[in-house]
Amino acid sequence: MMMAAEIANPSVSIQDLSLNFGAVSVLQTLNLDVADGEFIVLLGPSGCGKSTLLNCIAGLLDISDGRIFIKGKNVTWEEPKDRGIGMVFQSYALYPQMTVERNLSFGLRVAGVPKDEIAKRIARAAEILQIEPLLQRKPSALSGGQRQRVAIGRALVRDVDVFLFDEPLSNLDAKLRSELRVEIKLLHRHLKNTMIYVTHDQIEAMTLADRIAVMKGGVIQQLDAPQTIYNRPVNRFVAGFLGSPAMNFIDGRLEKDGGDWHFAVEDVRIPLATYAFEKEPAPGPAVFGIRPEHVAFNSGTGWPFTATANVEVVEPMGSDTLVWLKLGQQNFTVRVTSERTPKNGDAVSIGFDPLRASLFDGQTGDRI
Amino acid sequence: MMMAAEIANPSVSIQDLSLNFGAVSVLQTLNLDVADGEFIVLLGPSGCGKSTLLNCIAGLLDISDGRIFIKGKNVTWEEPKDRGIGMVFQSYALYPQMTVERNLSFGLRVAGVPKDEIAKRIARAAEILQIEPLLQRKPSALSGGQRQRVAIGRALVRDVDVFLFDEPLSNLDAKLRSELRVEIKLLHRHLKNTMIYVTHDQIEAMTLADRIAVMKGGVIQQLDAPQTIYNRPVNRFVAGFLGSPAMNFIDGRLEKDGGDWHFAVEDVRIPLATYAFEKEPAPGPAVFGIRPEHVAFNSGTGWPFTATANVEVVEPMGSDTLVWLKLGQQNFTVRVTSERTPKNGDAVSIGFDPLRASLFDGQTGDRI
Amino acid sequence: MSNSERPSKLFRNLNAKVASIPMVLTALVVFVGGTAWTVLYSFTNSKLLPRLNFVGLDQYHRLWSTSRWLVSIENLLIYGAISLVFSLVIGFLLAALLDQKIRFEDTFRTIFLYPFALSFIVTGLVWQWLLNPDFGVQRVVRDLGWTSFSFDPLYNSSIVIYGISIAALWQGTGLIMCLMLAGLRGIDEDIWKAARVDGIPAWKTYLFIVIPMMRPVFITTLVIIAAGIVKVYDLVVAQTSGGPGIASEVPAKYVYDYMFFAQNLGQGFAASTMMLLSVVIVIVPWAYLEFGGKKRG
Amino acid sequence: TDLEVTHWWTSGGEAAAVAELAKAFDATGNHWVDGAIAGSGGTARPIMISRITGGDPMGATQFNHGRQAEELVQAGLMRDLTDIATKDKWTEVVRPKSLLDSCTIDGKIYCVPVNIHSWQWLWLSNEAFQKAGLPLPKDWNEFVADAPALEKAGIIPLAVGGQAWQASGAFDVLMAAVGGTDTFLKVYKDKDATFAAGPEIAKVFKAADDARKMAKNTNVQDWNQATNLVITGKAAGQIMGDWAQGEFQVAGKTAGKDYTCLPGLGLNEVIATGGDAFYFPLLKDEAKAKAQVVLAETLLDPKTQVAFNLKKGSLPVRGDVDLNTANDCMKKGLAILAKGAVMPWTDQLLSQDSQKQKEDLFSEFFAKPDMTLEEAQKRFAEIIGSAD
Amino acid sequence: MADVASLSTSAQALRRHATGPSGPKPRHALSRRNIFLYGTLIVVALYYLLPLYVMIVTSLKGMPEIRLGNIFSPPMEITFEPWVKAWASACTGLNCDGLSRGFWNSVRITVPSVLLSIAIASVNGYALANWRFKGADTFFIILIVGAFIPYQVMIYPIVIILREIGIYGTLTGLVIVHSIFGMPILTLLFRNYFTSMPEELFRAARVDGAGFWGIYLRIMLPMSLPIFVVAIILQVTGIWNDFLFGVVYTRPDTYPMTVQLNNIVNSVQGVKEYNVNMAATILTGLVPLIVYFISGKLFVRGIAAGAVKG
Ligand SMILES: Nc1ncnc2c1ncn2[C@@H]1O[C@H](COP(=O)(O)OP(=O)(O)OP(=O)(O)O)[C@@H](O)[C@H]1O
Ligand SMILES: Nc1ncnc2c1ncn2[C@@H]1O[C@H](COP(=O)(O)OP(=O)(O)OP(=O)(O)O)[C@@H](O)[C@H]1O
Ligand SMILES: [Mg+2]
Ligand SMILES: [Mg+2]
Repeated sequence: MMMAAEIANPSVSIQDLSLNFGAVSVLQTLNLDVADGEFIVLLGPSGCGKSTLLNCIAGLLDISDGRIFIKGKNVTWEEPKDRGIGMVFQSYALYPQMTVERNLSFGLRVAGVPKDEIAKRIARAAEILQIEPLLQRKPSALSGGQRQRVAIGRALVRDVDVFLFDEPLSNLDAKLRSELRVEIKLLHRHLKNTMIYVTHDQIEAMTLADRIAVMKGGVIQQLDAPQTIYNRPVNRFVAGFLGSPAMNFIDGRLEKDGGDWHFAVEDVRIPLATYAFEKEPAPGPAVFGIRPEHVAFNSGTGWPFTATANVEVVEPMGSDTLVWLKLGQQNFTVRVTSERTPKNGDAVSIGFDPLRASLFDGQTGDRI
Repeated sequence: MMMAAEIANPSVSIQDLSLNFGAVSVLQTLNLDVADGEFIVLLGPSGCGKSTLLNCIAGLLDISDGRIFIKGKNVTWEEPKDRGIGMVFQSYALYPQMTVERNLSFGLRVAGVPKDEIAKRIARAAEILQIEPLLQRKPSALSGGQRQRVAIGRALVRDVDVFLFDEPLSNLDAKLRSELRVEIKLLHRHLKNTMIYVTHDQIEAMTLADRIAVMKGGVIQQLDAPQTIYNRPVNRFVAGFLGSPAMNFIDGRLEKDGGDWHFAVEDVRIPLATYAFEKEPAPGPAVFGIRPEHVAFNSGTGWPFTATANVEVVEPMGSDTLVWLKLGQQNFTVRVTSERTPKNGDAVSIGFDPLRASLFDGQTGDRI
Repeated sequence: MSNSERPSKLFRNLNAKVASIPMVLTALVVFVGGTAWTVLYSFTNSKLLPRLNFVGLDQYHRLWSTSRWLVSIENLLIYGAISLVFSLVIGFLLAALLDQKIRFEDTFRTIFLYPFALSFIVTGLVWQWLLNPDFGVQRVVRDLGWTSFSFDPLYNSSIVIYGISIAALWQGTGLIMCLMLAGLRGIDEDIWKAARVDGIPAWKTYLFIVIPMMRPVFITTLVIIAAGIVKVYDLVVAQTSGGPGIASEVPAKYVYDYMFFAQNLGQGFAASTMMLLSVVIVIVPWAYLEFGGKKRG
Repeated sequence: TDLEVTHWWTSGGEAAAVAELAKAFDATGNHWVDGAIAGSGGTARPIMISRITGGDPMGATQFNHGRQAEELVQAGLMRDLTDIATKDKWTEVVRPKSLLDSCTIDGKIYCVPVNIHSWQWLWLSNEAFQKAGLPLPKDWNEFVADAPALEKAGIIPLAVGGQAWQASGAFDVLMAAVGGTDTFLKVYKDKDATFAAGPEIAKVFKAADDARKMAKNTNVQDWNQATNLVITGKAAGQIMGDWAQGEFQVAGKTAGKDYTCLPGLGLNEVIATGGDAFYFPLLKDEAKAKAQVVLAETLLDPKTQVAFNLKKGSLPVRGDVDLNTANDCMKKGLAILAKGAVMPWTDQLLSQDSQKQKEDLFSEFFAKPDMTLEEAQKRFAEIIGSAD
Repeated sequence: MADVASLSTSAQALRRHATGPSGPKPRHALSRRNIFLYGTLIVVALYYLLPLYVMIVTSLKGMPEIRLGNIFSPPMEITFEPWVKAWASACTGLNCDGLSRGFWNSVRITVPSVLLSIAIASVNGYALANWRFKGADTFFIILIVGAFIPYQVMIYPIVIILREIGIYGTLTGLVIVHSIFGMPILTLLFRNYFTSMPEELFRAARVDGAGFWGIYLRIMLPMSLPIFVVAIILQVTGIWNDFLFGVVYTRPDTYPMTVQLNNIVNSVQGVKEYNVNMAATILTGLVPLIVYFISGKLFVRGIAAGAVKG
């Protein structure tokens, strides 16, 4: 596992955080430093503890051990409202019987902020989020995207340092989701706040994050920039979790053949001359992974590796096409542009460059 | 609107179907012929009447007018069980208190099929769907994908001619969805049943369908092969509905300039010499649409049209990258492979071939 | 092509219709029929036995000039207001307390709910006894030294209806608490979290956010309470028999007494009709809003 | 044959009395199935009537004789007993004759009177007066005069239970005692509303006002609990019918020594001939119909009459029975009866409807000290005016 | 962004030497909030328990002790005499067999009434929720309005109806009366519950060829435990506790326990025997109390499932 690099003046710093629900340990001595103005995405499968971690940061859950700093202040025992955070929930959690304006102002009024100050802040948030015409409506009269903006607005008016998002887009349909994704990205660029964003949608993670923390079972597996995670996943889990369709994995053995390393499966041998090893390799069981878009058809020569495979299913997806192949006993997916697609049952020749591939230890799953 | 071509021996034939809920008319004199063994996908936004249509075919809703034939038999007033259909629901609708086996056999037992015949059919279905080890479990002890398979199995054991699917994948996560999509595709190839499949997910529609029926407001807008619909949408709605990110639309005017038609917006003029007109064009307001993947960067010459635009947001999505531009006042999306991506704020030059574009009437939205 | 005819509408869902016969019969024969019969005979001067001897609105004139009826109506209003307000408030407060993730929640809930299992007769007896000034609470307190202490709500005309409500609340708030608790549990956790992040104190969250969100629960509860209020009878009989004097009379008892004690069915029916009328005026519009519309997509 | 008999005699003395009837009936080889309904006639009557009109009649049922069952008879639901009456010469044995008149409708006899109950008694606790250091009062007026002293001694002067009929009954007794028999009849028999609004009756209301003041500390509901207050000396007196006697007896008290009774409140020694009667619903079952005849005869049997009335504290309906075992108070009643000083009671004169209105009025009057006499009298006159 | 480690030492230092709050926020068992919370709950619970306590305590005292003592004081000498008397020998009129007879009558009335009323109401609710036919809503609304009609109003018409059918005074008649008056609220509960079940389940069963009864018996019933528990509790308490119908529509030999209780309590023979009355009261309430204690948890769940839907 690769842990976060040290950050000078972290906006949010989580130190040795543990959390148990009764006997169940959900988070184990977790460390995470978030730089000022950074957009961190927590990504992971359902139940891996993303929301739990976010709730700990917000102070909505009592932690079992560890410390949490926000802007250098130890907020471990602070009330949520005193932590300088704003939070946007998956269900938005708008107060249904209040107008948008009151939704935005409720927290401020309770905190006793003067009227004109409230008005000013709402005006500003409404302008940023372009919800001025909606201020007098009730949430039930808003579309999903508009509700989402109001939910963000509620965090916005509070003038906080850190924004926490818990799967804010997962209730929306695909189209709206992609639009709002861009909006959030623009908002972040505009506000320059620190943002911690939970999702299990890898597209969101890839497009939004400065850094992604991929989590599994309450542990951060990898914390890095999106392209790094995509291209050089630290272990098999991360490799498999990112990318749709998923990376192709081939179980086999790592062998040394003369001076050159090979990956051997059945009677196929993939030369690893171009592969950049993470650490000194050793012979033994290993997993070879290559992304569908890094495989090409009818490649003739020029590829370090080529093979012949049978087409099982062709899935045209509009802009490009997925081809599901059988390579020996192994399922294999290839992604190509829509122009050159084989047909079901065709035998095709494929090729790729192991430079683009990832190799994992057969036992631990760690990158080799 | 483009209606279905006549089909010789339709497996399912819907004639002048209308359905009202009280005063609300949900389906209006709808016609649809489905060929034997065909995989038809009903695609459309939420509330357009897809499920309603499916329920009419299944006999779960009383229609207001029209006729429904299945395998040449008028089943308009038949009970669902007598129509020779099987149905798979979005929530799977497995009977929670019965084991998988009893779930599968329920319909047969109700129909009084002999015991050994039931056992035989279940064995076959379980084999096809690879759920043999699950037969004695209750649905609550199954994963989403397994439940889905059991739900399909329930239709399978009934040996029906037509399978109806109502968004069978929409409750699953992205990964499982793409896997099960392939399974359904293979199943169809294996069984060769007629399948009618409702979804609002365009990827599913594109990858699964022999033909897609795009619906809006209870009316079939276009019924055609996926690629035809993708490349030559009959109207602006269909064009905008398919494709993610959505097609770029530019509002402007169609003008004749000498012998050549141009599309004019502000001071930009797009020459339409390469465009294949659907019908005789006439000058007037029009909408120009081009898909993000049909636009290229830094294209230099060679394109019939080029322009300069400002990069707003760059969204890396792993395999490729979305770039959101401002082209004059218009938002514009471009999809490129991940290798060559501009940065935020860059001014870039873009280019495309109007051959790939779609032109729509400014008023009616129909393809020109 | 074959052409099967559209089958008769009558026979679609035949089983459902057959199965609904008890409901339809009950609705038509008992509730509609019985009501119509009652209304019809309220215009007669039937005494012990119903007779179609029409006397126009005489029974109603007499009804509205009878002080006992007026007292009954007034009592019903007071009792209704008290039950409604207090059972809602107490029920909600208890539910809110129980919703604080406390220990022994089951035990507390059981304690608050058990009176609901007891009949009004039992409830009435027990409270009549507890409130009896000669050996109930008053006596106990006096024995402790406060000899001037006075607490005899069931024997004091001006407050007797409040005294009766004590028992009613004791018996009924448990159920209301249960309904409220179910409603509270139905509130999205995220709303609570959002409110905490906004720094809104718990009581304000309840007051301004949660309660308005529980509208449907409150409506259900309201209907249940209201149905109980109109029918209140046993409790009064068991505690005071309408006394002292006629200070705790209620309409249902008026109906019963005049139909059977006084053997003046016409008068009893007239009072019944007035009760039905008020019920119908309140309930029918509500029922139509609630159940008449299309509830399912 | 089993015969179900419904009644509302459930207090101690009453139950003992019913047991006598049951014993006598069982002795004839039949079986008395007891259908006691606790509460008062008000609770029990609706049930009885529902069952008769609902087509599930009992074998026999108690009513107060008078007008309570009038309509049931008119509807043809009750059995005509004229044959038995003529055979057994009821007209000769039943005394006073007015009792049988109450059972007669259109010349036919429909019920068997079993006792005479008179309301007009004032029961006094000797112990209470001793405690207050007062001599026993001779009549109502003296009693009223003693009230302040009794109160001072911590004794409730007059016990009036919370049940509505007690208040209303007490008023009627005052009317008969303070106003006199003629006044009573003028109001209740002639239903003279003008008279009821007049000064004669105002006097009665004045007396009722005294009673109301004397009773204000009674915190009991049931009549026998009120009686119990007198028995235990917590209250000095009670206006109650002769059935109260049964309670004194059950408590082992002796008339004259432990308690004293003043018929007619000591003012007007007349006995009202109210009382209980048994009615026989028309039955289809032959055997039961025969048993009904046996029961009817048993009820009027002299031995049964004696045994029953001794326990019940009421007077027998036959003049030819020997009652020398009767106690003091009962003998007083018998003497008055022998003198022929009888009058009808409200059960016989007023419909239940008017009775109920009267009960409502007086229960309110007794419970509400601030209700003025004028108002009460006005409403009383209205009830009399509309009575039937 | 990820500005790697120039000043990492300071962060490290922060980590090592941080002396601020760490770990779970300390919570005192006796915090002000807890004192208030549990204090209130306990006080209220005492209020709710008080009558039960008084009932039990009184039922275990002898009459002399009751007359002298304080109703709240525990019995000095525990006697079960009142219980025995209440159960076996308290008198109403001539019948001196206490509540025992009423108990069996109550059982005989309650069991069929509960079964029948729940059977009818659940089928009704199911038909209303899943097989909506024309006019069903109207009947349902009539039914709901019926829930508000005071029973007293309906006594007379029902006497007539029962008389016409010829079942007045029989157990059947009473069972039907209970079913009728239980119908509105139960139907509402079941309708709400079935409406909240996914309609797709119902549709799947129809495609599988199950009919009205097949779906009800094989699909819906097995899934409805919580609401059945609610219905059973409501009906058992309601019917067991019923007094009015029991007294009007039966005859003395089939009087239910409540009527017997009323008779015992109101048959004052001399002084009121409070201890016997209390014992009788507890005995009468015992059955619904037991039913309720056993299934209390399911009750709340069922309420949530059936009643609280808008
Ligand atoms: N209150 C609780 N009590 C016990 N276990 C809990 C509680 N809340 C969450 N958990 C467990 O903690 C784990 C992490 O939950 P969490 O909600 O953080 O997951 P997540 O990553 O947000 O998943 P999702 O993507 O589904 O939202 C899960 O296994 C869950 O079962
Ligand atoms: N029972 C009903 N009564 C009234 N209107 C209904 C009913 N069922 C559906 N509708 C309406 O009919 C229209 C079509 O509904 P339908 O369920 O077929 O949509 P859909 O295309 O399946 O949408 P989705 O993708 O959300 O499932 C909607 O506008 C809906 O509101
Ligand atoms: Mg989560
Ligand atoms: Mg749908």
